[in-house]
Amino acid sequence: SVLSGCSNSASQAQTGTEGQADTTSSTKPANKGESVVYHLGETVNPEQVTNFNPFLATGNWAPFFDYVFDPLYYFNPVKGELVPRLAEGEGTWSADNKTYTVKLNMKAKWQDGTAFSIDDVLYSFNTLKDYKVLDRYQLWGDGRLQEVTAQGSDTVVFKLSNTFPSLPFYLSTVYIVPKHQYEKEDPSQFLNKQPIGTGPFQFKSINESAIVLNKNADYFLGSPNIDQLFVDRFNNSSTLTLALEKGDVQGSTGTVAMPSVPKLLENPVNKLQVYPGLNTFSVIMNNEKPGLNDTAVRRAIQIAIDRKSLIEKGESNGVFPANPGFLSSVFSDMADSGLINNPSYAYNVNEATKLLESAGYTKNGKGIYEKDGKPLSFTYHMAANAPAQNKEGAMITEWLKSIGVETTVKLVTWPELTKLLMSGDYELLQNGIQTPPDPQAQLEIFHSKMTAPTGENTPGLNYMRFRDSEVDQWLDEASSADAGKRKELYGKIQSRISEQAPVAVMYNVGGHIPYRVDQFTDYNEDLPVTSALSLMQIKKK
Amino acid sequence: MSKPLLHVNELEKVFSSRSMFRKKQVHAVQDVSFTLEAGEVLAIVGESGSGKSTVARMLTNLIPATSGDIVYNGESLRTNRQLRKKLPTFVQMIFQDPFAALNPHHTIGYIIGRPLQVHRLTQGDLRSRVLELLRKVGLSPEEDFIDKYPYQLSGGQKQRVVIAKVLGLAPKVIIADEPTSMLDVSIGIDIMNLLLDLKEKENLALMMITHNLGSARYMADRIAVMYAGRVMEYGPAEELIQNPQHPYTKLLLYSSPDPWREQTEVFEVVEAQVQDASGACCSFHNRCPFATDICRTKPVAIAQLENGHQVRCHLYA
Amino acid sequence: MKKIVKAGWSAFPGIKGKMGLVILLFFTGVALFGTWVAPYPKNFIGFDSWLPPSFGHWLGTDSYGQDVLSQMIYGTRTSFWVGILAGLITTVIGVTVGIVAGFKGGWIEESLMRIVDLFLIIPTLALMIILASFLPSMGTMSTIVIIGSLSWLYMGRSIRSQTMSERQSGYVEAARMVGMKDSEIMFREILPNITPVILANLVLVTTQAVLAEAGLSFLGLGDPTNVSWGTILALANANNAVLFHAWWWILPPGLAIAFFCFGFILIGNGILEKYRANRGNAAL
Amino acid sequence: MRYNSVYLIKRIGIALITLYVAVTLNFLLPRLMKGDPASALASEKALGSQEVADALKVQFGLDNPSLWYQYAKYMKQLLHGNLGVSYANFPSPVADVMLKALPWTLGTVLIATLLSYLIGWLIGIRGAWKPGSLFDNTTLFSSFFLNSVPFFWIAIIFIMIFSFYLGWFPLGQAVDPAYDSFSWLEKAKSVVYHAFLPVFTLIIATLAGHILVLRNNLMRVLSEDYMLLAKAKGLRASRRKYMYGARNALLPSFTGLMTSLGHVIGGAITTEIVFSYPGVGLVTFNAILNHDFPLIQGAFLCIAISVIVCNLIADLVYPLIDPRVALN
Amino acid sequence: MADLLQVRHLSIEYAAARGVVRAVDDVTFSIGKGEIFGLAGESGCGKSTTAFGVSRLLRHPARIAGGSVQLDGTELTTLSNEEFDRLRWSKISIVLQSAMNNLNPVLKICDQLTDAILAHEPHAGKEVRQRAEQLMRLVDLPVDRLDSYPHELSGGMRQRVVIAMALALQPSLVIMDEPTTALDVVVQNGIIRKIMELQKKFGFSILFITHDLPLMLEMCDRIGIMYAGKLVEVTSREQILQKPRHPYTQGLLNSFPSLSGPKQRLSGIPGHTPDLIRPPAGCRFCPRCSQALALCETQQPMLMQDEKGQIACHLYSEEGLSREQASAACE
Ligand SMILES: Nc1ncnc2c1ncn2[C@@H]1O[C@H](COP(=O)(O)OP(=O)(O)OP(=O)(O)O)[C@@H](O)[C@H]1O
Ligand SMILES: Nc1ncnc2c1ncn2[C@@H]1O[C@H](COP(=O)(O)OP(=O)(O)OP(=O)(O)O)[C@@H](O)[C@H]1O
Ligand SMILES: [Mg+2]
Ligand SMILES: [Mg+2]
Repeated sequence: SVLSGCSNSASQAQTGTEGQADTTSSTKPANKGESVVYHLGETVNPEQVTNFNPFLATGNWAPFFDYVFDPLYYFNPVKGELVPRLAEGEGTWSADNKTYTVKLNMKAKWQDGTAFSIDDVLYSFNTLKDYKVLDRYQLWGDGRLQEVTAQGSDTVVFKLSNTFPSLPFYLSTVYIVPKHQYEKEDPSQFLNKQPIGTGPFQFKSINESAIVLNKNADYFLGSPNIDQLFVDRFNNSSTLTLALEKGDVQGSTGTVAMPSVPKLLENPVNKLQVYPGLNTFSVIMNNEKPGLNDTAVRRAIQIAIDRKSLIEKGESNGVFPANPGFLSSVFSDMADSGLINNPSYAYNVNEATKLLESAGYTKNGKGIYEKDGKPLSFTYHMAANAPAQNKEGAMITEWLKSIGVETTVKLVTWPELTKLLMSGDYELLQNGIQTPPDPQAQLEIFHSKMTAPTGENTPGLNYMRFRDSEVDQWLDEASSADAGKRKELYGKIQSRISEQAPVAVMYNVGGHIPYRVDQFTDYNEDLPVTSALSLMQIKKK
Repeated sequence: MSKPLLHVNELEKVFSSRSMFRKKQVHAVQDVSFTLEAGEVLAIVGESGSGKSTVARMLTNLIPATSGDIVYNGESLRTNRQLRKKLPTFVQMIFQDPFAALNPHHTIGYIIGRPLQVHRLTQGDLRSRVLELLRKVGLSPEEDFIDKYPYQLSGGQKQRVVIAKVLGLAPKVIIADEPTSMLDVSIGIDIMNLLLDLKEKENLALMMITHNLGSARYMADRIAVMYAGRVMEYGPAEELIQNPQHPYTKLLLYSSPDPWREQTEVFEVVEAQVQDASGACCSFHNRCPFATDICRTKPVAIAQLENGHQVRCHLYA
Repeated sequence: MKKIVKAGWSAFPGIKGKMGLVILLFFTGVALFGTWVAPYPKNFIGFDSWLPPSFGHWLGTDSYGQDVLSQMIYGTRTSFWVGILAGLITTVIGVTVGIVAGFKGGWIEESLMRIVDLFLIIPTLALMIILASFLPSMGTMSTIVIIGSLSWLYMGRSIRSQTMSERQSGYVEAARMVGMKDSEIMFREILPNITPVILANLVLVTTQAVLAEAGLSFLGLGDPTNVSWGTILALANANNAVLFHAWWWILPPGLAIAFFCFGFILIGNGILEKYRANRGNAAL
Repeated sequence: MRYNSVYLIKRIGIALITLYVAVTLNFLLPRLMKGDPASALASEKALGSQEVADALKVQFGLDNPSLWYQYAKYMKQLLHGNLGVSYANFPSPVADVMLKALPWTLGTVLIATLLSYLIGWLIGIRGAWKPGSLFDNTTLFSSFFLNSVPFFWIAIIFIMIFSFYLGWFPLGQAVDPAYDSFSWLEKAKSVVYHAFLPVFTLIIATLAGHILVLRNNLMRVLSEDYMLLAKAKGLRASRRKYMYGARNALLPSFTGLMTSLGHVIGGAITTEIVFSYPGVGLVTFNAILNHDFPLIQGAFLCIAISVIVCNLIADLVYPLIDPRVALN
Repeated sequence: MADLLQVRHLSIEYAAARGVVRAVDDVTFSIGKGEIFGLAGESGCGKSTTAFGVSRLLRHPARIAGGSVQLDGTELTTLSNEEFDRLRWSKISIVLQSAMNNLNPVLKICDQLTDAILAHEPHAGKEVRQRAEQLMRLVDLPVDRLDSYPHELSGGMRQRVVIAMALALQPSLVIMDEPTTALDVVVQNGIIRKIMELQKKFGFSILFITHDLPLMLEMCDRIGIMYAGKLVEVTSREQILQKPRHPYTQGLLNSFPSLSGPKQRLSGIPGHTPDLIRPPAGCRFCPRCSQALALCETQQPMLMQDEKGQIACHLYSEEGLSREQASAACE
């Protein structure tokens, strides 16, 4: 009852302006006293938002938490750096690099009026320790966090069992929840229908078409300029794009049909923010399968894929070409950007066939390369229900055919696709690989501890079943090295990866955020423009 | 006397339509007995639904009898599997509707020849045997007919084809279930004449089902009158027609139009629903102008009159 | 030769049947000889994207820079064969189940029909997806098998009721009387008599198969490496042809599907009408 | 009283048995799919962590692989009206997810089917009454053509014309985003406004079938002797058309209507996708793609129940339309 | 005798796929007031078509190709539909063959009896139910059956209902097209007796169509025999009973095995009816006629009136007779 009473009072403050918002169209210029409404379009299936519990991996729409809750740090994918939210500035490492101390911004306040305290932070992190299933980024696993304690009333101390330089990145994955609301519930089952956060927007209501958020005028980083944020829900990107073009929505946090981008941009009020992300779209190869265990074959496959055409035709240049050394260019200081344009990893059919021929493969009657009577013929798995992706797959298999590699295409549902990846029951598989916001984590998908023999489930993301003892060693070393050393090691790893080609990378799917500038200005383009921090700042024209 | 060609003893048929919750039973035929000799014609008459066709279908093993015995040449159909297998070459049936009885997709030659093949009855030339059969039933010129399709024939010709097909299997007994009722009278009489001739020539036993007393008289040596699944009266044809004993037979005769007959007394017709044969009383009692209390309460036995004339009526008990 | 053509022509009854035949012949021609007719090779992606119709590209180009007309022509072949083959598979299963159930009666019929009823309750699409995961690959052949093996339900019912009414016919009883085996009665006596019904059904299931293929492709469950009307439409939708006002990418596949099926339905209706007129029987 | 009790009991009995078998099949079918939802989730949301996957398995009740165990559990839950917990929307109960989607689908599908049936009926009757007339031929040909057009294509074309070019209707969704702050009248208006195009699409897509069925049935009835006698009696054309003709043609098409109703729900998938409409079809499709067993079961159950209920309704309404039915 | 119905040179054609079927060809006859007129002949000879032509119930693809039909002096073929609708049932009513399909299965008996009355006397109101009850009593059916549906009655009862219905407006002509063919003899007998009783009571005329010559001979006053679309003989019952004249009539009579009299071999009529699309050039019965003359093959006989009735046969025409005599003389 405390809870609802408070939220009532919070919304009462809005009611005066709300009434007007309903009667006047939001397309009219903002006058004084009229509420300013921002419509954000999203592809969220209507059934998909059934809880507002940031601990849960399912049944919610993740970007929501960015608006309503605060983590200690926000990972800015545009710059690849951390932005303090509940933390006050950067944390400090102890000398042995095993303790990380973060000072909290105590101006923060829960949206129900309760004071924010350090207990909330401790509670949030300890919940992950207590409920294994919620610790999705393994903060407590693998000899990482040992203890999270308070130092005074405004400082949190993270104690590690081993050195773990990436910890600050991982802190950005944890939203701080109000202990006073959560302690009465089982956090792994809590649906949190009336979420209370510290964030710049507060939850008002949800219906079949939208999630409605009000501004949090008391937000400790400043009150947002817009009064209401509508998250309009569509279930497919086509309709969303049309809505954007018509001006029904002003922006979107993500999915838009890429081929429609050029058309959108013909209209000068539409803009597109593009930044590389953490998802690398690739043709994943099972390095243990006969044929694919031959580096020459993998290399040939890698350079048989015309990434430029793919990005131009399939993605309308809305994505970034991927780094053959795998590290995403988000981490611009660590990534070896030279590899991206290195001609030896670029599309080259002649080179590909030469590679195969010098590895002892000969063309058989059907025009397929074979060695010892075994033709290079592979299954090629793709996700069902993704026609545009499948079209790209069709283009790729066509290219593979042109270098004498035969494929049998199979579409499978999402769970089946992951099942195949984990068990290794595949040869070629087209999918994205998504990693945590941390260069180390991104490269660790090639660590042999992250894999298992074909037939067994992998413990981590090394679905390629790639094993290279030197890479392992470099990775282990980098995990506790300082920044300079790490950069050097990562460089070595990247060049090894690109030579060995355990996976044929294509492009980084990060953000391609379309937004309109006809009614709102002051988007912060150093951040994703539709992130909470940017939307706080926008103004009605 | 040796074994009769066909002997039927206390034949009974109960149709039970089993639905999920209730069993419904229809006593279609009960306590039917008769014998049939070679060269003899038996007519079964009775109104619609009296069980005539059911008897025929049991005789030809199209449906199994519920109880009772069908004995061909001393061999029981119920117990003798061998007999059941070769039954088609022993007894054959001619159906009511010649228009439906011929598969429109086969030629006359195929229709007549196929049964011969099924039973491996021809060693020699199938075609010549078919031609011979066609000639037998008076379809000439035979060569014209053999490659025709049923739709090219008139009703009477179709019925002749059916007869030819049946004859091919050289059965000893032919059952004709209302073979003329779908045909025009002028053509029907032709078919009846043909059947009579064939009976003479091949020494067949013929069982003729009809609801026309006139046709029965025309064809048969003996007549059985059925009502509600039972034989009500059975006897030599002429005697039964001229001197009917059972009230139901009298009613039938009275109702059959015959402009030449001298006016007889008006028969009091009682209209009522036909009763099931299972009743423990005379099933005709509710339509019988002569019914007494005993008819309503006691089952009737068969009374034997002279000349093998039998009646199932309390009036003769 | 002339005779055959003439006989073939008159086998398609009525104005409708003949119209249907003409439509179908057109598509058959495209399907069989399309490879030579198509202006550009299959999956050739070298042109500019989103070109409106012009002399170079009668139906413009799509978002990938493929010539839509060429895609349509190659798509005809896929859709054509999916329709024909899946239709045949459906027919074989439907006819077998229908005739056996209708002729045998009793528990065989009961159980077959209950199975049909149950399958009718579960959305076919779901069954198709489940079945798809058991097939070795998602090629056109798989689509055919999936559609063929799951769309016989209505046909089975219809054939069954037709068989049941045929079973009452004198000639079936006569065949039994003569001692023919059940299999012979079913397939040599009854089958030819319900051919028009089968044909009419065949036509229907063929159109259903074409539509099902389009539906599967639209839901992203079709064969992505092959071009079919369904995949063209699915891509047009996924890549927002509406936004580009690219009607030349949306209209042709839909119209092609519609006209193709229309041709079949006309033929089927012609056959049925003739059959009914011959029999005075509308219970199909 | 037209019903006899045996008829009633039998119909309800059949419905219940079918329901039981359907429920069992619902349990089995999703489990035939390859792939394991817990691992998939772990892979997608938790870096493929085996620990998380195992923990999820426990939560989903998939830790005991015995089918019998799962079946017993499923049936027990079902008897308590519990449809389980959706995997993809964990920890929300399936019932919640379904209940949110069901009204939208039922509303659109019911209204569309009834309207389309009614319109189809009127057109069919008019056509059959004067076979070969201009009206008859036009409707016949258009029906053949409409019957050949894919649902989703019609939907796309409608969106293109009515929503995008003309802007008469919304691009999709079921209600206005600001729905929550509307008065009830505005809410109703908003619902109708958003449902218009989907319903219209469904009507157009199913209309042809109804026209053809009704026309055929009526043609058959018109050749019956009692129609001739009715004419000989000098009855007005309208009475002959409706009381003698249409009423007798109604029964077979009514069966069709009822069986199709359930199927339209299943077939609404593509329409709902194109219109971003939050219905059962969409939920089902996503559930299948996510291998969300409980949700698939829930969705199938909804569809199965609606088919069975429709059939039952058909069975119970038959005797009212056709007095001959109650007899057997 | 005052003729109620006069049919003159009536021809009716069906436009079939193979060609035009002239199912009724130049048929002329008349029915007197209170007369029972029978129309007999083999299947397909055009009996029903004639009846439907008279009552204007022909369905596509049939059409009247010529001739006139007059009822009580009114020409029926040229009346407008509305005018004819007013005549229907009040002047001409009809009873069709199959008892099963004559009644609308979904309407109660009462509704079907009364809607004919209401269609012609819209103001009948409450009284209409009483009239329905009267009609039921007329045909000896219990009044409570009015609230039954057709399927709840037996075939005989249904046919009685139809007969009652036909008498609802006391028409002057009732057409009965094989009203008892589908029924058992016993039931048929009851219905025929009822019809004759009612006819005596109300004095309407009947056009009675049947295959069953003996039945017809029991009830009809005058009989027309049709063959292949032509009326070949019209004559009184007594005449036929005594001595049928037309070879076809003789053949028909010789096809019914009788119940009385000596048992004798019957011969029927050999052959079958001709294809009406291409009928024989001369007399249509010629190919099956045992007494055919040379003339019969080429020339159609005219329907001629003499003291014994009308007949169309060369054996009875002067021309035919003279030739016969001539040929006899030659021998
Ligand atoms: N397969 C069946 N199932 C249930 N009842 C049946 C079946 N076949 C016949 N009957 C019933 O058995 C009774 C006798 O039928 P049957 O066909 O033998 O009569 P019938 O004397 O041949 O009549 P008709 O003269 O009309 O041919 C009828 O009441 C009929 O309803
Ligand atoms: N719709 C039609 N199309 C073509 N010919 C027809 C049609 N209906 C009837 N006929 C033909 O018209 C002729 C006369 O038919 P009609 O029904 O009048 O005969 P009928 O004497 O009443 O026969 P039945 O005794 O069998 O009732 C028949 O030869 C028939 O082939
Ligand atoms: Mg019978
Ligand atoms: Mg007739």
